[in-house]
Amino acid sequence: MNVRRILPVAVVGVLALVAVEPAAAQSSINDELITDLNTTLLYAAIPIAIIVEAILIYAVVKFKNNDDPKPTRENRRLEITWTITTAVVLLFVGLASYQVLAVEEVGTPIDSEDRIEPAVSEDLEGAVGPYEDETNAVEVEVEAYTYAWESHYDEGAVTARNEIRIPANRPVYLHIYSSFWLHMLHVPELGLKQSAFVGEYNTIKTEAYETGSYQFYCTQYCGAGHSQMNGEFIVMEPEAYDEWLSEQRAQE
Amino acid sequence: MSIETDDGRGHGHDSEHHLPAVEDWPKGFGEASWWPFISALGGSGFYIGAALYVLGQGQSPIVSPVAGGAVFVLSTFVFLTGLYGWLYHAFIVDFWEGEAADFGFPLKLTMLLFLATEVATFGAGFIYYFFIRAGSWSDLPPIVADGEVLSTLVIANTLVLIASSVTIHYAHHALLNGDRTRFVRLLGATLGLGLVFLAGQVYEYYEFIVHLGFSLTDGAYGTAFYGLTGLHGLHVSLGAVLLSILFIRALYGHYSAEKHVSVSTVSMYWHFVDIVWVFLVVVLYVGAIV
Amino acid sequence: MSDRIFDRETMLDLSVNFIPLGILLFFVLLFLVLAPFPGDPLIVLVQMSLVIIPGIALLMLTYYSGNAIEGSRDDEQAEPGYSEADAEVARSAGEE
Amino acid sequence: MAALVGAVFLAALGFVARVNGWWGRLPFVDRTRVATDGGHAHEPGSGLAHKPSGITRWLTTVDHKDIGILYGMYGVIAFLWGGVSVMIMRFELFTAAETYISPEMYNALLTSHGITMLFLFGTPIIAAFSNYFVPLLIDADDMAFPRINAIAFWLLPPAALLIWAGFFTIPLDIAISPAQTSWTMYTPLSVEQSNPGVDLMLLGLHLTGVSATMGAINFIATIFTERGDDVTWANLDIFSWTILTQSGLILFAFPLLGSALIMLLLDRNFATTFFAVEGGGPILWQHLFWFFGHPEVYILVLPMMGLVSWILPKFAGRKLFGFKFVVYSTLAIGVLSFGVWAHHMFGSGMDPRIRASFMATSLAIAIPSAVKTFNWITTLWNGKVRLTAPMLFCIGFVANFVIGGITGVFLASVPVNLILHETYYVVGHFHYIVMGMIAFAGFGAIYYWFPIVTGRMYNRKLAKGHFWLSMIGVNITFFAMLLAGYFGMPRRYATYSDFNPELAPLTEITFLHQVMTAGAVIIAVGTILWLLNVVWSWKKGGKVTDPDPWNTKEYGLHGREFAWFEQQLAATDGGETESESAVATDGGADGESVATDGGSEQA
Repeated sequence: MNVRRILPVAVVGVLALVAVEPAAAQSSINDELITDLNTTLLYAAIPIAIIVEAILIYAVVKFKNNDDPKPTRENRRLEITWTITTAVVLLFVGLASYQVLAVEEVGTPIDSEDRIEPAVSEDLEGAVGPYEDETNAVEVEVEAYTYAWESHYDEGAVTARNEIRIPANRPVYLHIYSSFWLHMLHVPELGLKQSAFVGEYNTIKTEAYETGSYQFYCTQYCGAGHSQMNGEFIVMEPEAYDEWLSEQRAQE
Repeated sequence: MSIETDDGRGHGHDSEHHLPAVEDWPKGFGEASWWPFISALGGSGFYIGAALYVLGQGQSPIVSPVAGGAVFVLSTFVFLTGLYGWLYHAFIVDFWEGEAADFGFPLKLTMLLFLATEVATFGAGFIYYFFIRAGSWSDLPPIVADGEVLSTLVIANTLVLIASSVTIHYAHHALLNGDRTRFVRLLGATLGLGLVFLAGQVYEYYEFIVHLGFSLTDGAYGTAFYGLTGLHGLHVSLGAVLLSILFIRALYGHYSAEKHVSVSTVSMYWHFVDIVWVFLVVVLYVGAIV
Repeated sequence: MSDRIFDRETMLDLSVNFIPLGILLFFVLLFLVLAPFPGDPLIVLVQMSLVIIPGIALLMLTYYSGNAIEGSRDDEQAEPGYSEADAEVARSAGEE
Repeated sequence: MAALVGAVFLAALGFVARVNGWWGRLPFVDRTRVATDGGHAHEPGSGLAHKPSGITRWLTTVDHKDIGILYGMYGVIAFLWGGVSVMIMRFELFTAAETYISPEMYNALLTSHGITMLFLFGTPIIAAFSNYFVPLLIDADDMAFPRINAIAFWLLPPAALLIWAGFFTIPLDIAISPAQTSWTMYTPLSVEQSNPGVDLMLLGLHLTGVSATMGAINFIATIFTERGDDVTWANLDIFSWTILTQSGLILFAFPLLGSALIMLLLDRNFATTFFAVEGGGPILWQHLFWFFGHPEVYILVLPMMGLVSWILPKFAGRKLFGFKFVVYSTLAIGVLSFGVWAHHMFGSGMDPRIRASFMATSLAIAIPSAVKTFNWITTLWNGKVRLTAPMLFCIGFVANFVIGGITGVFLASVPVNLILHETYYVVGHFHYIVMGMIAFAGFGAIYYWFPIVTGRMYNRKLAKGHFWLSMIGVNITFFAMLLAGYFGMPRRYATYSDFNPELAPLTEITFLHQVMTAGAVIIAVGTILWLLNVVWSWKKGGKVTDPDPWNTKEYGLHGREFAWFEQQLAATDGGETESESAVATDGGADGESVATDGGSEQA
């Protein structure tokens, strides 16, 4: 009975997960790295889950009302074998994750000598600027409050509400902060996530590969308006972005 | 609070199965006692009182502002009644007939476990202090900037508390050596020193708040200072209550070289409070101005 | 032989805890060898302590619990949690 | 307010009184139980002197078994409260827009659901099992401190009233509404919501912490000092080992939470700066909360693993495979659980090196957890598996643990965590643990020990129906959550109609929400079956006269608690009609089992 139920669930699960994987080109470097890692882990996890569940079900079915039970005998070799096997799988998970984490788009950009001052409008700590040689880098400030998002460009010269625009194929630094309560920016399709704290900047970095629009959410529970706190994350052609920015600047 | 004072059993010597509460009220029911329910009622009354206090604050209080205080006082009475009945039946009613040192290990272990929870309780406060000390260590109140926070009073008070740890240690020793007079005297001295310490703390608060204008809401350091010293002060006060119970029982002739579990556990508690204070002085007073 | 802390049997029992310790050790080495981050001794210290302190705590607890369990081991005694009397009644029946 | 609290309290007392009256009508329950506590005074009725009658008995009891039952009743009431609140939420989420309840109400329910299930159901239901059975399993007379045991319980009802107070005041026209902080109570939200319902909840939570800490100290003292002569560390049963470890975790986790809660209260009411930006900041709350919060998960799950390790071998017909491995790995989990807290905060901008450390410890703690799964499966292997209701729940527990555990590894991996954190994936993962494991083990244990506690047998058909509905419901609901997480659905959203259908996968998310609601209904139906079964069987179920209702003697797996049960049956066995078989099996063991009764230690 168990088999009939669990196997289809597992198969549907695998198919669904494969369907979720964006088969086409990745939308950003973050997404590319994380999705690859996630897929790799799924390739290990799904078979392991299915095999262990199958062994469990097999054991239950096979030894149900078994006429010839055998008393338990300790088998330390078996114990140690599966402990080490588990450990090896987890080492592999850790190693793969650490390598991805070491990429500063996925980890966090860390301040160092060869970076320029971040271009931010608030007098707060924590922002990290681009490298000196990243001359085409773009810096955007993302401000969260109850219950909306504002994006600031050019050190606050241009502001947009509930939308964040970045150019494709250029390094982008998002300086995230909150002016009221705690929030969290989450753009699942670009693999971006960062808490917005009051009184400090947190910088994350990305480089988008594809133009397009994506939904972004607040994923830090923040009270009654939490479910309305989402908006549009727009990746534009670099030229279109520059054009938009100068238009906006002219209007201000 | 009273964890260290429960023996909870120990009067059923005539039966192989230990009935926990044979002497308790209602008498005659070996596994029934009103004291836990009454103590719990009093204990939760503190929380209800605090809740009513909160509801009594603000622009448009939901309940009368005195309700919280009233419930609190009432709960204290109920709680102490529960504790007294419990202690009385558990320990005192037939102190000399009870089994000696039978529960020494469980009670000492329990005190040790209780002190472990205290490490966690104090830990949260100290973690806050380390956070601000390592983080935005600015906007300091003048008394820190001038170094006034580490006054002669604090140093004297620290010495008083350390001395009280020494006296309780030797009091216990005297008891073990059968020197009751010395035991009672040193116990009294410990209690006295504890009270002097508390008075010193109250005086320090008075000086800080009234004369130097440094209060609980005085920035991050004010919060840490009053939070930690206040928490410690509560512990010393509880210790003083425990010492008073010991002292009164000692005056009534309780305790001997064989029966001294309460003395050991209270002594453990007192030493712990002392150690926390020394750490606190090093970190919070000295650590703030270096 | 006699100066070993535990006998071989016990060491094998304890291996279930040594393997996570091995993992922690692996990561300590990994962090030391593969450190693509700008140097900051304080952060590295915190990073290492966060792995090493739980490791030491685990080692100590494993040592003391191993001691307690082995110290009280007695081949005659009943199985954990089982009623000795009943197990004896049943032992003859169950073993075949 | 005072009048209200008083009224509710009286209502609760009345409820207990009614329940008590109802119990009083059960001849078995009263007679045997009372007699049992006479220990060696085996004449039924002679023990009556040890317990008052009526409600007084329940208010004054210091007997670990009675207190266990009280904890159980309390846990069940909390479970139903938490269940009803989540069903309201699930119906609301059936459609994307706001339909039945306001977002404020939704947030209040989600807060109440989380707090209730973790603090008012999870910890007390474990205390119910451990109070009743740990002293029996380790051959103790009672807990080390029976009075403290009673106090620890009696602190809980007022705590629940404080936590739920905001709901009780809804019909009244006063300015207290239920807290909407979510169970994590993140600052600044929890500091700046001016609703005094939050203060009441924090006070109530602190009270549950005091209660849990007192219980933990009591259990450690009991297991250290009250073991019978032939119970050594080497043959301490697995359930007591897990309770010992759990108590050790409580010892550090709950007092720390207690301090943090007080700090939060001070911040709310006395303008201190503990979690203000100029003080420790919101991040300090997160550190303190999760330093408690992650061990809390193990506080709930370790004893349940212990229960499964105890019950599953009984129906596999063979001993637990690798007993010592399970013991040592339990201890390892206990220690390591304090070193993994910040994996709940990977999105908060910590230095990647520090996140890597937390990833390392989180992966290390997965080993001792995984090992247990293999031990359970190997115990089944070559055994004689009997699919009774308790066994089904144990197997379901293991099956759910595989999914709940493996999905946890994804969350330990920092980069993957970044896309899954705070989405429904997390909700699905931990519900596989809390519902699929903790509640399952609880149900299994209730069925397994039902004969001991009530003297009657549950209805087997209903119990199997309960299992299958729960198993299917859990897997439908929580697997759908995992998928919704991969679609980016954030958790704690009262509505999802605000998404842009051009950008967000709204169709898929809506469909998955409907699947979740359908699954939740299935779980609810199963739970109702369980409730009916327990209530009905307690009153009317077939009496158990066989001291070995699970036929464990045949395999040499007769636990101490059933050996104790046998004595109780022997003591009260006066003229029961269907007791021939019981008498037959009693004979030989009687003399010896006296030695395993409470009191031999002091004899």
